[in-house]
Amino acid sequence: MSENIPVESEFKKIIEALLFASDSPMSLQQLQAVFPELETPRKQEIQTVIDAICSDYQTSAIELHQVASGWRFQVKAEQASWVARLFAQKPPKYSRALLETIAIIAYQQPVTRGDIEEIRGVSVSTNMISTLLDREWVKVDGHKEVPGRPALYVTTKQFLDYFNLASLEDMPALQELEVLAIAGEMAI
Amino acid sequence: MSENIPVESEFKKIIEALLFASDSPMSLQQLQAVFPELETPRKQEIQTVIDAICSDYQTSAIELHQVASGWRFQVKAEQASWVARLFAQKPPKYSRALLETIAIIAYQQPVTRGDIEEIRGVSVSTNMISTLLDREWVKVDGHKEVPGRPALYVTTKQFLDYFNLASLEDMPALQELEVLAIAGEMAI
Amino acid sequence: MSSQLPIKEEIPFRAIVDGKPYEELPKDLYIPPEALDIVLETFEGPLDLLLYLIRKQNLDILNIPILKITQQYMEYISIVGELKLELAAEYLLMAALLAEIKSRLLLPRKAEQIEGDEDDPRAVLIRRLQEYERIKNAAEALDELPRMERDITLATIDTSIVEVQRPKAEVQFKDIVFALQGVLKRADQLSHHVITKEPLSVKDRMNHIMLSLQSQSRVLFTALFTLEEGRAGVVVSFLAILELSKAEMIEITQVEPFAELSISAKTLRKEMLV
Repeated sequence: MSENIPVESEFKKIIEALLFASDSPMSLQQLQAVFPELETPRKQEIQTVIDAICSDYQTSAIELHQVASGWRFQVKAEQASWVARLFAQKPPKYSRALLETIAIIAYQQPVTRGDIEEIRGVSVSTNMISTLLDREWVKVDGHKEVPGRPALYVTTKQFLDYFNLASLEDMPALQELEVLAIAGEMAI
Repeated sequence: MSENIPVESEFKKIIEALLFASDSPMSLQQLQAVFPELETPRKQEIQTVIDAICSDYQTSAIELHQVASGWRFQVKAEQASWVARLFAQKPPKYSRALLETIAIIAYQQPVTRGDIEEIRGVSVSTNMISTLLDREWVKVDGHKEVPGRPALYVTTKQFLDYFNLASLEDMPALQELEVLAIAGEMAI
Repeated sequence: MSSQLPIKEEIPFRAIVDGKPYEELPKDLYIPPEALDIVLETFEGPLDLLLYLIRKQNLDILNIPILKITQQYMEYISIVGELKLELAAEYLLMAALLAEIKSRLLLPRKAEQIEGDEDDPRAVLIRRLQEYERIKNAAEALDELPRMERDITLATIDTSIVEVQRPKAEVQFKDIVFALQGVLKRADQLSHHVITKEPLSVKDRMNHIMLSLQSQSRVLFTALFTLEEGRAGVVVSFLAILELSKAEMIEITQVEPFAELSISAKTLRKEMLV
């Protein structure tokens, strides 16, 4: 950081203001890019300041939270029920079909539509895939080199952001498959 | 305030959370109205907590500020130039919700906010409407003669100009949209 | 996107578990075909239905009694058939697979087949059931995660004091078309109504139902349909009931399987309006 940059605490205030002002989560790169070329702070410096802000808000009603595409301020879970009272409308619910489809994509990616159908045992409607594409929860990432070259779907950062996750590793663990050993005396 | 209400500091967190969660400034009445009938805090109690929050944020990048319609958190003047740099970087992306709102106004005009909410199935924020009014894509064209006389929204000439349409008739017909949706091609 | 189905999923199954399938449907009850489609949609497919049958009886997935399960599966299929519903091909395919496994098990086993799981159709089926159940559970876990719009609210601040002309968002008309399609898909029956401006309105019908629930505490499901209005009228009434149920304004109850459904008003939650 050059000498032109404001003193430490002021630098923290700038980062804090940017995080509050931004419509979407901000990554370290995005925060870096706000500064003029010669005054660009190092990522480590920004990270240090972010850690300090996190602890500043420990006793407050909001928190600085990391999701896949960066950092965002959000209301703490303890206050969620009060905040919900502000909004008259009920939040959207998702169908089981949609949740199962997105779960398959998230856990088994990259997958083709055929893979999803194989696991769910039913056909997957075009609507379902386009809903997920529209929401930007999934995207096409290449094609499988088999006849018909079907699209391979993967989840996006927006999907993780929506479910408040920083990475795919933060998803609930998939249960282990029990070892299958069919014995001759299996019940009929 | 009845004894059922959370302890002082928790009450402060609730008010703080509500002010952060709301899209628009909140008056003491509006804050009061969030609480269940038997637990409604007195205005004076809310005011005391607001004063406390104001002083909490003295050293931060944002402040709790009173405007005509109530209290809101806003970025401090000292950090405004940095936020300006952030905003200048890239054009914002309109949310799906906003695009849905303009689409409904374009296809169903004149419509009230209630009509839009009914079609979308979720609430339409004041922010969303004012973004569209600011952009001069929609305007108020009279009021519906029902209780409350809600504003009727229509699209403007600027809207047509922006999308290079000579008239509303140039928009794809809804039936065409359905066909296109089924075909999965959106080369409009 | 369809939301959670309000219809109770037990409707066709109590009949089966009691041990004897229903010979015929009560003649006096008019059930709109859409309602039964929805019952069918309660299951996400044949694997889901099989899992339901297995789990309902606390059976070990690794050691399912194929005969019993096949029998129950077939009973379900036949009831659905009796209702003259078109069954998705996947259900029939599964029926064929179960029948094949059953017949194989009834044949004397060849010694060399005992060890090899590979081409044992039971093994294949069990593996698929396990994999499906794993995803089903994962989808439930995903649904429980805190998420935007339901559990997470962003902390927003006002930035109007910032003096900069924000570059304006760039939108292409196709973005608007996409967005509209999203709305249409989400609310398909409802928006179909709104956009084509049919004389029958779901909203009016919802009001009508709520009004009749003010004068009487309980109304028979069938009393809400006027057959003279024809198919469209029945559909509108039915949609209105589903909408009201989704909005938790009414409660649909049933005393016993295949008894008449009755509708009552739910006590309204005091909703906050700011």
